[in-house]
Amino acid sequence: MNKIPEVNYLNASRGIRSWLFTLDHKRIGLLYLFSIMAAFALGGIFAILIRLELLGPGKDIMEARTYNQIFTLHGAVMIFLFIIPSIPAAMGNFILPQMIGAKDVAFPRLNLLSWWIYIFGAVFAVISMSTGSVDTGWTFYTPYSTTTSTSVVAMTLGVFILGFSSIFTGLNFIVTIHKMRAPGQTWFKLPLFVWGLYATAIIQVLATPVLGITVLLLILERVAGIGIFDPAMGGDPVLFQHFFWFYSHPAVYIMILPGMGIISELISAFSQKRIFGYKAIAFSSLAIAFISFLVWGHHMFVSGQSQLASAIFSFLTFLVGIPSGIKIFNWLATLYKGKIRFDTPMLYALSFLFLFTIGGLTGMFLGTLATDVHLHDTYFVVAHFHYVMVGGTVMAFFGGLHYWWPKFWGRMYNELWAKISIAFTFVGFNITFLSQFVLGAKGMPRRYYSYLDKFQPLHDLSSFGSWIMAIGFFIMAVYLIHAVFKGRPAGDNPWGALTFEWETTSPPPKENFIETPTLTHGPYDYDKIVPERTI
Amino acid sequence: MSGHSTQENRHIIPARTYIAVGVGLLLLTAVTVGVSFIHLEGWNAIAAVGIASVKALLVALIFMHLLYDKKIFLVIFSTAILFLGIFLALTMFDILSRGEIYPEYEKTIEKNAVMYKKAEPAPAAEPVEDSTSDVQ
Amino acid sequence: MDTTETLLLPPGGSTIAGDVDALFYFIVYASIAIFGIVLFGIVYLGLKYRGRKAAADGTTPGITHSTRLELAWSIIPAILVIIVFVWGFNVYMKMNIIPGDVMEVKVTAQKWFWSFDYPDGVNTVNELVVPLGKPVKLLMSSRDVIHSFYVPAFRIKMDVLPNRYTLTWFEATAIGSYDIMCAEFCGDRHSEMLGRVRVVSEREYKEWLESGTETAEGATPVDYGRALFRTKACHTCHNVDGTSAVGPALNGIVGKQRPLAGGERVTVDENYLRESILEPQSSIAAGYQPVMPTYQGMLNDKQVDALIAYIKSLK
Amino acid sequence: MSSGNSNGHPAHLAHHFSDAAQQSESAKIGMWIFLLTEILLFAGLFVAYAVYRSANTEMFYNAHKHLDIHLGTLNTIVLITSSLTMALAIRSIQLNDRKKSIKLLAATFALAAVFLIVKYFEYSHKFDLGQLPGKFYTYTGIEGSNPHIFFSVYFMMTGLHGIHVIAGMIAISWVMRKTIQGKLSSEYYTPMELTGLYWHLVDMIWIFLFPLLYLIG
Repeated sequence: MNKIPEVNYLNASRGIRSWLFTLDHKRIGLLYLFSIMAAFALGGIFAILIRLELLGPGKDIMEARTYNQIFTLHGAVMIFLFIIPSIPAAMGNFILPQMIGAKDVAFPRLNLLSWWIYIFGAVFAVISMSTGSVDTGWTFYTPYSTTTSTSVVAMTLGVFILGFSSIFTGLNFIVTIHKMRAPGQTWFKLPLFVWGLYATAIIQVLATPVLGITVLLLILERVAGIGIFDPAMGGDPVLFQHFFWFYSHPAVYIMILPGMGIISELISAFSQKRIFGYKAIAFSSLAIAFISFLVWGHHMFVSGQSQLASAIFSFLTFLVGIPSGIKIFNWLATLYKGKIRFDTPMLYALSFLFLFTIGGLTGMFLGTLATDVHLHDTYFVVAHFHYVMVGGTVMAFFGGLHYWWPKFWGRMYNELWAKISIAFTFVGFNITFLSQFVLGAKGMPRRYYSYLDKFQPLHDLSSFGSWIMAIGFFIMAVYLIHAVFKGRPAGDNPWGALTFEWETTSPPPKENFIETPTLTHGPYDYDKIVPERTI
Repeated sequence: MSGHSTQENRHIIPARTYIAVGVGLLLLTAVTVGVSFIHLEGWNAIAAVGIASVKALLVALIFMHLLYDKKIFLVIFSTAILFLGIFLALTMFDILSRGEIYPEYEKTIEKNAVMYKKAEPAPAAEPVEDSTSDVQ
Repeated sequence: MDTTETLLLPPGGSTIAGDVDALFYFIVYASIAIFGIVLFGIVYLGLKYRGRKAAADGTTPGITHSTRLELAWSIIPAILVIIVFVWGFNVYMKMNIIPGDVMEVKVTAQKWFWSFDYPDGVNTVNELVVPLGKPVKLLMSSRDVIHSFYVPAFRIKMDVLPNRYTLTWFEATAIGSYDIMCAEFCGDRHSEMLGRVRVVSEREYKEWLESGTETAEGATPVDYGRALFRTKACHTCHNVDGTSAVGPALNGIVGKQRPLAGGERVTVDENYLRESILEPQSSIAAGYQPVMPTYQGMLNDKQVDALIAYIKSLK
Repeated sequence: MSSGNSNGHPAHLAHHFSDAAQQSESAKIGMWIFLLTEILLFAGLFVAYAVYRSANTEMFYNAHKHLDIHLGTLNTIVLITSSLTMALAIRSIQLNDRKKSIKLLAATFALAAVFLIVKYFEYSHKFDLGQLPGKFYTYTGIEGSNPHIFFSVYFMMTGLHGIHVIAGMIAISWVMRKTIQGKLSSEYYTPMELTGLYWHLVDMIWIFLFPLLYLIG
């Protein structure tokens, strides 16, 4: 029978201070995890409220102003407080040093600081919510954001601060991956999750400062009328969109790239098979990271941007599809002749393949100049990015959460309830957002409080789906929390995986490994080694 | 690894080199100020940015040791410059090519910001004739 | 051209709609094909290799990569996306090149209505009347924030910016009435910033131009005012049933004392109403935002009188 | 690798690094990435500058004449010299000449202070004239449309740079303290090296700001 190791990072020291001021990357990872899950719950409540209001045209449960604030908060909370830090800062923090056989990240103090900055930024977001909230949409387009009476300054200050949290995490990870790898672990023996985090970190440090200066200029525009973004002061509102999307488009890849990394781990581990096309997957992450900086103008085809610039951005946008396609097909090829098991994390990985493919393909409609004119700023866009962000990133995040949950706590969750939960989530998600593709194509603009009567059946279907999805997430919360206290011990390597983090105990000791580890096999050597599953 | 070599890659540059670079930077400053007084049409901006780039490169390569240190630092620095360039180039491309298809895209309607209006006397309110619905 | 509603798209009503729709459905079919391959891969491979007995020692084959396969699934999608890009670019250029013989209408967007100025001085609000088969060029600008002029049936959309002109054009191919929507978030009543494009025959269009947008003749001032209250979009911000909206309700206010934002009180009379229509910023009712646009230049005296008569008639 | 840290484990080596070389190189990579983020922070302002200069070439030309080219040149000389003294200070500590290093750091600090004092006089002159950014602009002597934008750009660029100068002075005084306390030597001088990198970047940004703002041809 498996036992929880007597000495581990969870009981190494006790008391609230030992958590809040810990320098242990695993505890910081968990602090992040709790924070982002709180944000996810909050954002989820906003989402349900949005769908309730849209049950019928006209007023259902709230005023237009309130509705505008709710969808803004849904976007801002989900993006800045949940999805951007979700995989890198929460899961990456916990797993990355173990995957490369290090005792910690390169700068543990900076790591703790980044969490505190995250909390500090979140406080500003809460201040904004309690002092009139924001109704601009998470994009803060000028001149609406410079003229609205809502508390834009507090929210954008929060975003500015959160940016530093993201930068510090990225900086820390780049240095960690460069300098902290265990002896024998060369670049091409790194697990692909590490490659994903590396590509993500590069985007974080390159793009986030531009977000910083953008919101700073926005605040100055509001406070001092500097005339950069506000047309009334001689500024150019389209320039704001350039600034904003120079960050926010790459930010989409901050969200998806680490998710793709997790999928590589899951597909390989649950097929017990060497990953197909390792180098292609690794380099496609870097390629995506690079190209992501060249395509921001595809958000601006109808914004008054020059048509020639639109054409160039459209062309560059299509380039990003190619490395993404390579990844999808390489994962499929990994399944071939594997020893496939459908444990919950694998179900999440396959859901990812299903949903992300839809998300990626619908991106073609939006990258194409002529069709985007009709679809821009409609529910088609809303559905597209939810397929990528929820169907992609969130599925990968929960896949990783289930995969590493026994690593975090040494205990297993209930497999049956986990499968029931993902069934609800998967079905509910598709009902919610497939109907939105149709809504958008039929001409339903986004950010509408009310709508034409003819759209009502599809809106109601979408709202119905959101409830099913919510049930799925609720079940998950219950069995995961239950597992932390009452789950049966999982053993050191529950899934029989070969990456480095499974070489140590679950949960690991304070410095990850009892002895300095040495790499004896690659992360995917399933053709040489048959690891034993401990559950 | 020898036990006491704690500061790796210790390339000590002669003081002469530093001072020569410092003097070079000051001379280039003199040149750039001088050039700014000569009227060279559009070339002034190019000269100014060109000289500044040479100066910045001297600082980066010698003062910041990029020439002597591991190449990774040079890669990081170049990456920053590359992405600054991408940001600048693609944004400016939009700004400069807006009038290519519709000339109306280039101009603003009011040249001056609203704050300059207060100074001028407000134009007398003149209701525009509505020729359609007036039935005499 | 294409006027029937298809599975995914609304009925098309402009010369470019057919081109856009053809491309749209090409991408739909291409996507379904690719998605089919991926889905088949997941299901087939998943079922076939599920819990499979591996080699005697339990290992799985060490397939590292296959250059030929990987090239195949890089190059084939690359060709597809190049086709889609070039096709999309061509249609986009067609959407952006305005034909020579064109009728120009000026569009002004503001919170939360559209106003259309015809070359011969006709002004309409939230209703764009155009003749069939004539290309119409829209020269657009905004008075406040960014709006976006969107006619789903024509497959056109263009942001409308403050202090700058943007353009779009269309040529309607079927008589009928089509929705105009605002597609860029612009505030509280964003979703009610709706209008109609009415496509009529050349003859009807001429008649409409000559008769004017509203017929004052024969109508009482109150009826005329009631019509204006809708066509000039007053109703998007003011209710007449006693409930407040963006602006205060307008029924039963004449003769009453009202508090202003500055603290003083005024009696609502004709002068106050006139001032509020033409210079709305000069006295703001307490509890409301100063968001009302000026109607200076959009209404003539007669129309202002009619509106006042209508407001006075409201109980 | 080197697990024999217990023997002569230097005080400045953190527990999770295996040796000092790994630690100092990690710190330097971290610093360079931080400098990269600084460059991209300023990138936004450079783009804003380029956009508005191209749109208002005449106004920018007219407005720049109101900047004092003498003070600008003086400040350029001051900052370049301070960069030189900073580089020499690091060289001295590499040679274990702590006293000289402290003197050179003090010179760097003093030059930074001179820069700020000159900047203060420039700023206060503009404040007096009403050449202020954005809606606070009240000066009337500049031809061309929207001169307040030039001063917005000027104050944002030099202001953000000025904040970096102040941060640099704090960092310099911090390493000076460490050097005086004898914590830095030719064996370990990473903090001074990182401060130097930062200070050179501040200098480098000014090298661009000076011609862009003061020397528009």
